[in-house]
Amino acid sequence: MTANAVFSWLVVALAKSAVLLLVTLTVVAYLSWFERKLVAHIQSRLGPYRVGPHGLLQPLADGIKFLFKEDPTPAGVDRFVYFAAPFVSLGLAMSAIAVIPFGPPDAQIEVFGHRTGLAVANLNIGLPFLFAITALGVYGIALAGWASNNKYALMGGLRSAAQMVSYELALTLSVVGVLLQAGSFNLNEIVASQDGRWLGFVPRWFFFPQVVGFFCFFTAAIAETNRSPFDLPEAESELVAGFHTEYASFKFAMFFIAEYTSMVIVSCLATLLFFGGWQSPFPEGRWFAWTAYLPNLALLGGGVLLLLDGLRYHRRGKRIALALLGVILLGAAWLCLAPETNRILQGPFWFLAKLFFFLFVYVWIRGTLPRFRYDQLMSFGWKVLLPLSLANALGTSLLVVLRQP
Amino acid sequence: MLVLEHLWIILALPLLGAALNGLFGARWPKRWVDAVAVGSTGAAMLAALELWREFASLPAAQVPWVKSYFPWMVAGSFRADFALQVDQLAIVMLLVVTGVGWLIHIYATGYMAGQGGYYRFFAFLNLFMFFMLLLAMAANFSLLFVGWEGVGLCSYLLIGFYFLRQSAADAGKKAFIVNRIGDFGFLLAIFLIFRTFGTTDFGPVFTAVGQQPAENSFGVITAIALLLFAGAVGKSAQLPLYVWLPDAMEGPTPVSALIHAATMVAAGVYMVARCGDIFVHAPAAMTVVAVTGCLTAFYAATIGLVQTDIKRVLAYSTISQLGYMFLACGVGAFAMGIFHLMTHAFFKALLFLAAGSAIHALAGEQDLRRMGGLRAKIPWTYRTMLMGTLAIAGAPLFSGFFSKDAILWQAYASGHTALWLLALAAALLTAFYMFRLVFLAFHGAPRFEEHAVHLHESPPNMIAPLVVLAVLSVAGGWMAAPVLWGGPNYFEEYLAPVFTRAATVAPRLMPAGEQAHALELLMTGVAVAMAAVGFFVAWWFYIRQPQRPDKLAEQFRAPYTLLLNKYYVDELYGALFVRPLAWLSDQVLWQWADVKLIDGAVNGLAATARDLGGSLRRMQSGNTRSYAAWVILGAAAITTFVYLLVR
Amino acid sequence: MTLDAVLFFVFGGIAVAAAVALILLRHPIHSALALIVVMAALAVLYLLQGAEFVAAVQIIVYAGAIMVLFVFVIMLLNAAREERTNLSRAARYLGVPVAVLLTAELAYLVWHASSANPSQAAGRTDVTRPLALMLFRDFVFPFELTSIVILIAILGALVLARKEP
Amino acid sequence: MPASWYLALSAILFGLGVVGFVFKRNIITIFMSIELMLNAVNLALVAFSRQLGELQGQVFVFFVIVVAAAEAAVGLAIILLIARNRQSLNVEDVDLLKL
Repeated sequence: MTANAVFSWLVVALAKSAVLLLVTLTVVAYLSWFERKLVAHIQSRLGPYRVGPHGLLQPLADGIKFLFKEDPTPAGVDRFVYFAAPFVSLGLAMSAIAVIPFGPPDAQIEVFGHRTGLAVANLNIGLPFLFAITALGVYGIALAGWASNNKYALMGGLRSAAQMVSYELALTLSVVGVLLQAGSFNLNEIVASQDGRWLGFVPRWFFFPQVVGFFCFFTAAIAETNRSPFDLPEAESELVAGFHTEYASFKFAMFFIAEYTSMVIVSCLATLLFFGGWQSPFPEGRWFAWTAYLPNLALLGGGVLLLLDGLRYHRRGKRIALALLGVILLGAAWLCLAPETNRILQGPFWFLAKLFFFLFVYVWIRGTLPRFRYDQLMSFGWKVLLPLSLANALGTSLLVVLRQP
Repeated sequence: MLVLEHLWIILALPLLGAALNGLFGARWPKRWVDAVAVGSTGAAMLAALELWREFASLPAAQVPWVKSYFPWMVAGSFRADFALQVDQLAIVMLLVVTGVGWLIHIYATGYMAGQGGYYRFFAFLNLFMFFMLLLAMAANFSLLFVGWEGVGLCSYLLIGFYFLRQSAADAGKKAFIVNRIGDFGFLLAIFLIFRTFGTTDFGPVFTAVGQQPAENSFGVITAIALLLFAGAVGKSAQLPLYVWLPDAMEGPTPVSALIHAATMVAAGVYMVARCGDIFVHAPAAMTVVAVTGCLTAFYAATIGLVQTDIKRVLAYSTISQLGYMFLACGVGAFAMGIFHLMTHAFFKALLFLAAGSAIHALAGEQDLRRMGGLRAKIPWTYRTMLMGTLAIAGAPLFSGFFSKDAILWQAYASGHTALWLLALAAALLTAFYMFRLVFLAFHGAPRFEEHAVHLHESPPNMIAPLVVLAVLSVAGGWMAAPVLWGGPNYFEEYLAPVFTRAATVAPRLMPAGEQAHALELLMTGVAVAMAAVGFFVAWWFYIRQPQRPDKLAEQFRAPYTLLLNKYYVDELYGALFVRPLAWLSDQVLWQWADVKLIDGAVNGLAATARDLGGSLRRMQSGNTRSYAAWVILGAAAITTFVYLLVR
Repeated sequence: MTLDAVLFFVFGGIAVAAAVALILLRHPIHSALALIVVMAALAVLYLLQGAEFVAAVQIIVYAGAIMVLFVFVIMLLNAAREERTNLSRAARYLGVPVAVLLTAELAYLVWHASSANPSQAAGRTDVTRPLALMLFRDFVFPFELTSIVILIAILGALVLARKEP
Repeated sequence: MPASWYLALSAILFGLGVVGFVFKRNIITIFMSIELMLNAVNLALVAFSRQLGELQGQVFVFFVIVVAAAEAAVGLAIILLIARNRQSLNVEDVDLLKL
C-alpha cells in the first residue's frame, strides 16, 4: 500500500477510534447511572434523582468528582506497577471495542471522501483477538492488587487472577460450538452465518442450537468481568474493596470505566455470537416491511414519553431540559425517516437493542443474586462449567461430523 | 442410506453401552443399567434391521459393501485398515447376533436381578456384542482377529463372572487357554495369508485365491485352510479342543445361551463360511472339516446321553450341533451350515434360557436327578422348552427339521455316505438325550422336597424372550419349506451371491430332477424316523419304566462310566500336556531361567551402574548455575561443530 | 523502507529491549512484565509473518495463562528483590563468553541456513483452516500425546503443590 | 522482509535467554529465561515456516507452547515446594546435590 493510502487509512481509523472512544465513555457513564437506577428500583428505592432530571446528570457529577478528588499514593507501593495497572486495564478494555462490528460490512458511511464500515477494524481473527484481550485483562487487576502493598488488595488480586484464569477456559470452550457451526473466526462472517430462518420464522441464531453454550458463555463472562455474583475480587464484605482498595480518584475511575467497558464488550460478544449481531429478528417480506421503521418508532416513543414526563416535572429547569430532550429525540426520529439513513441505521439499532438487553440482564442479576463463596466459585467453575462446555463442544462437533456427507 | 454410510454406528452402540455401564454402572440404580444395556443392544438391532433394508436396495455390483474408515496398522508393505464389510452373510450374522442378543439381554435383566456385579455383567455382555459385531463386519483378517480375540476375552470374563468360585475361575482360564491353541493356528494362518497374498483384506485375498486352481496336493492354500480350521476348532469347540465348552457352563445361564450356544461358538462356522473360497480350493482341508464335524457331532451326542447336569447336557448338544454345521461346510454346503447356525441360535438359546428359567425356579438346582414334575409348576417354561426340544430333535416343520435334514441330505447327496450314517446316528442320539432331559426335568414325580424350594414361574421379562424365541425356533426354518415340494430354499438363494465363486470352483454334484427330489424326501423321512425312534426310546425309558435306565447302567457299567466321565479326555489332557508344562515352567523357566539368568543379569547391571555412579559423583558441585553453564558449554560445542560443518 | 520493515524493527527492538530488561530488572514481577512485553512483541511479529492464529494463541496461552501463572506464584510467594551474590566461578569464567559465542554462532548459522529469497507463503490469507487440518489430520497422534502430557503435568503439579494434611 | 532477519532476532533473543539463565539468582526468573528461549525458538519456527511456505513450523509452535504450559505448571509447583521448604527463592540456597 502506498504511503498516501496508509496515511488516509490511518486518519480514518484514528477518527473512528476517537468517535468510538467518546461513544463508549458516554455509554459507560450512563450505564452506571442506569445500573444505579435499576438496582434502586429493584430494591424499591429511588436511586439518584437530585442532579439533573431523574439524576440524568449524575454521571457527569461523578466524573467531575473523580477528576478533582485528591489522589494520594500510599507508602511502600511499587510505583511503576501501581501507576501502570489502571492504564493496562483501561487500555485493554478500550482496544477490544475496536474489532466489534456494529453493523453489516456493506452498510458504509462517507468519511473525508473515504467509504468505511461500521467497525474500526475487521480482523481475520477477531474472536481470538478479543479473547487475547480478555486474557490479558487479568494483569491490570492482579498487578494493581500486588502493587498497592496492602493485604486486602493482594488477596483481591490473587483471587481475581485465579478466578479469571479458571473461567477463561470455560469462556473459550463455550464458544467452540459456535465456531464449529460458523466455521470462521471473523466476527462479520460469524454474524453472516446466522443469516436466514428456520421454518421461515425462527431466526438462525446460534442461541437456539447452542443453548448450553450460551449459558456457559454468559456465566463465564460474568465471572470474567468480575461482576456479581462473581465479584469476589472486590467483595467489600471481606476485602474492603479488593484490588482497588488503595486507588483513589482518577486511577480508580480508570478501573471503574474498564470494568463497565468490559461489560459492554462481553454483551457485544453475546450479541454477535449467539443472537445474530445486527440482524433483525423479523423475517423479510411484505408483511414485515414496517419493521424497518422500528428505530423511528423507538425514538418517537422515547421522545413522547420524555415530553409528557417533562411537562409533569415539578421543577422548571428540569422541566425544560426534559422537554428539550424529548424534542431532540422526535427530531432524530424524523431525520431517520430518510431511506439512506434508515438503511444504515438498521444494523446499529438491532445491535444496540440486543446489547441493551444483555446489559439489563447484567444489572438484573446483580440486583437479584447473592455473592458466591470463594470455594463455591472455584468448584462451580471447574466442576460444572468446564465439563458442561466441553460436553457441548463434543456434542456440537459430533453433530457437525454427522451433518456433513 | 444412513447406516450403510455409517456402518460404525452398529458397533458404536453396544460399545457405548459397555462404556457407560462399566464406568458409571456401579453407582447407578438397576433401572438405568437395564435401560443402557437393553437400550443400546435394542438400538443396535434396529440399526441392523435398517441396514438390512438399505442393503436390499444395493446393486449387486456394490456387494460386498466395504467402507474403510482409517488406516489402523501400517508397517512397511503391511497395511490393515479399520474397514467394515457388509454382504448377505454378514447381514444374517448381524441380525442373528443383535436379535438373539437383545432378547437375552432382556432375559438377563430378570435372571441376574439382585446379583452382585450386576452392572459389570451387562458391561461385559455389551462389550461382547461389540466384538461379535466387529467380527461379523470385519473386512480383513486382522480386524476379524480383533473381534475373534475380543469375544474370547468377554467369554473368559463372563465364564469367570462368579470369580469367587474356584471352579468358575478355573473354567474361565481353561476356556481362554484352550482357545489360545486354536487362535495360534488362526494367527499362523493370517501370517501365511499375508506372506502369500501380501494383504489381509478379504476382497483381494479371495480373488487371488480364485485365480488359482484347486490344489489336490498339499499346498500353501491347504495349509492356510487347515490353520484357519484349527482356529475354528478352538472357537467352536470341535474335537479335540471341545473340552472348554462344558466347563464354560460355570458362567451365568444367559451367558451360556448367548456366547456358548448362540453366537460366539458359531464364529468358527462363520469364519469357515467366510473363507469358503479358500477352503474349496483345498479339498483335503474340506474333508478334514467334514470328518471332524461329523465325528464331533456323534461323539458329543454320546456323552450327552448320560450327563446329569442340565446345562452340561445342553453344552454337549451344542458341540454336536456345531459339528453338524462343520459337516455342512465340509461337504461344500456353506449356506446350509449358516442356515443351521441361525436356527440353532434360535432353539439353543431358547433351550438354555428355558433351562435357566427352570434353574431359577428351583433356586439354582442344576441336577436333573433332583428335578422332575415341573410341567405343572412352570407351564410357560415347559411349553417353550418343549418347542425348543422338538426343534432340535428335528420334528417335522420345526426349524431344526429343515436345517438339519438339509445338512444330512447334502452329506448324502455329495456322496459321503459314511458321514451321513454317522450324522444320522447322531440325530437319533440327539432326539434321545433331549427328550430324556425334558422328561427328567418336567415329567414324572418331583425328586426334590417341595416345601424347601417354593416353586415360582419366572417374571414376564424372562418369559417374553422365551416365547419370542419359541416362535422363532418353530418358524425360523420355513423359508426352506418349499424344498418339500421341490421348490427353492429361499435362505440358500439369499446367501447364494456370497458363495457363487466357491460353488463354481467345487461344483457339488447334486442329483437333480424328479427322482432326486423323491430321494430327498425319502432321506427326510429316514431322518424323521430316527428322531421318532429317539423320542420313543426316551419315552420308554423315562416315562414308561423310570427304573430301566439304572438297570442298564448296571448291566453296561464300563461304557456307562466311560461316558459319564466324558471318555476321561480331561484327565488325558491333564496327564499329557498340563502337568509336564507345569513342571517345565516351575522347575526350568522359573527356578533356573528367571531367578538365575534374568535376575542375575539385572542385578549385575545395577551393581555396575552403582559403582560407576559412585566414582563419577565427585563432579557434582551442587550449584545449579554452574550446571547451567556446563549445559551451555555443551550446546556451544555442538553449535561450533555444526558451524564448522556449514563453513 | 516498507511498512512491515518499519514494524519489524520497531517491535523487534521492543522485544530485545524487553528481554534485556528481563535480565537487568531485579524484581521478579518486573522481569515477568518484561517477558510479557517480549511475548506481545513476538505476537506482532507473528502477525507480520501472516501467522495470525499462532499470534492469537501466543497471547492467549503464553501471555494470558502461563505468565499469569508466573505472576500468581510470585504474588503468592511474595518474592522479594533478589539480593546480590557473587557469580559462581563456573558461571563467571564460562557462562559469559560461552553465551556470547553461542549467540554469535546461532545468528551466523540461521542467517546462512535461511536462503535470502523472500517467502512464497507470505501472501497466504487464511492460514487457520489448513493449520487446523494439518493439526488434526497429519499430526493427530502427537496432538493427542500432548494432551496426555498436559494431563500428567496437571496431576504432577497437584501432587507437588498440595499442602500435606 | 527476508526470513533471515527474523532468524537473527530469534538467535539474539535466545542468547539473551541463555544469559539470563546463567546470571539470574531468583529461581522464578531463571525459569522465565527458559520461557524466553522457548519463545525465541518459536519465532525461528514461524520464520522458517513462512520462508518454506510450509505450515509444519506453526504446528510445532503449538506443540512447543503446550509443552511450555505443562513445564510451567510442574516447574512452578516445584518452585512452590522449594520456597515452602527453605524459605528462599535463591538458587544458591538449593545446592544439596553436591557430594
